[in-house]
Amino acid sequence: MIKLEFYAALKDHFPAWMEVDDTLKDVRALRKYLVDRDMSASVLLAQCRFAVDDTFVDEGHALRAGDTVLVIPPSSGG
Amino acid sequence: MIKLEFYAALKDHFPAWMEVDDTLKDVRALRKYLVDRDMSASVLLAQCRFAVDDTFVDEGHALRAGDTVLVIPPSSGG
Amino acid sequence: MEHLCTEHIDVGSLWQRSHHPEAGGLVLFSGEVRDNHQGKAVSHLYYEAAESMANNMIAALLEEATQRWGLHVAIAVHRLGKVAVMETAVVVITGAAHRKEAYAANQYIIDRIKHDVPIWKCEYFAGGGRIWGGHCSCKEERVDESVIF
Amino acid sequence: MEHLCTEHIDVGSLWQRSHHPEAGGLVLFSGEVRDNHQGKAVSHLYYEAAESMANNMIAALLEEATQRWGLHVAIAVHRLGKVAVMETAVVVITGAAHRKEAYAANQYIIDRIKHDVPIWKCEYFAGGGRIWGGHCSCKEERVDESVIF
Repeated sequence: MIKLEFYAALKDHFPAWMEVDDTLKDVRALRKYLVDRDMSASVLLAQCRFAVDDTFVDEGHALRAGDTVLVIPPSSGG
Repeated sequence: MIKLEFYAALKDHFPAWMEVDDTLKDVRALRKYLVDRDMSASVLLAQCRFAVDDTFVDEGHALRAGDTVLVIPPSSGG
Repeated sequence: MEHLCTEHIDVGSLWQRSHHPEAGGLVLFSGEVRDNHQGKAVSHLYYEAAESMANNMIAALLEEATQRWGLHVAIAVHRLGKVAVMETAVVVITGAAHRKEAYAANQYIIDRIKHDVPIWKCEYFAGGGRIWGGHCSCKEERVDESVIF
Repeated sequence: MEHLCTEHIDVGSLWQRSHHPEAGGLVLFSGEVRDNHQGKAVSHLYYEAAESMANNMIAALLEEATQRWGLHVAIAVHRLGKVAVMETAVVVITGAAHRKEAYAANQYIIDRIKHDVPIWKCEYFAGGGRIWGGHCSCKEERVDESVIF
């Protein structure tokens, strides 16, 4: 399984965390999976970055069983 | 008479204040008078600005009896 | 976590430890909660973060700025949870031999915290309703929906 | 005089009154005495001013910056007399709706105080000797002996 953590406005669409099976091979596939799951979040998901091991990863980053993936909306600290 | 006030490094050359007679018609004449009085201050005097009534004045500013003129070396506050 | 805090940020005590005999210029930035957002009355803000990632990124950012600008002082703390109007949401303190470096580093750090570090604000309005995110005042760096896909 | 002070500058108490419900960005600059000048150990500094002129110029400068950048907070205080290493010689606090204006105004005010306001520092060296003036760190604005005559 892969654990997903959602933040900020994403929590209006997804739970704070959930698990997905590890047939999603990379970040691109995960992003598509999430858009398919909640189309109303598609604009927000298009703006999100993803992080594994607390480090931003790109679309081609391969996902592995046991990963925790953070789904990161645009920052708005300060 | 015209009262002159000196600050900072100028006080190594002139007293904190002194009076001069009012035949000095403008700032240019005053600057020349001071250089003639202490040639060793000429480089510093060349960098100085003058103020009358707490306001900077230019070389052609006419001096009058009763004026207090501040002789202002380059600022170095902060 | 050193750079995140859920209580009131004690700016005075951070300032007390922000002095260094070689630092001639100290700059402190405090981001404080305004009572309005584009004319709408704000009741309070709520901040959340991807905490360990945000804390590590701020630490790395301070280290990067320290190297780049030769800082003697580099401190940043961001508040999480509910923050009232006029309270400090984030504070950045930088100190360098001369002021130019202290200002530049300070602005760099807060810009990166606002744009890159995974921290989010939610604005709660006095008349009800809330909005996540909102735009940073430096609009030229705003995320554009068109650029990612 | 409001903008000049011969005692320790109480930065904490100035900070306490530097908040405003419409000011989202507060910037504080503190110019502090370094323990060296171009490698020579500094014992302390001594500041003097053409006092009424300097106080009036700082007041005018704060008013000008307030208009230009829409500041909600604009404070500046310069210390006079003997100032020890790590003590604050000058403090400038600016607050605006957004940080960009607060930073810009703050830098403008301290640049003008350092370059235009009739305040002078005398550096006293640990090994004896003293020097009036000294150069500001922003060398491009340094007074050039050749330009006046």
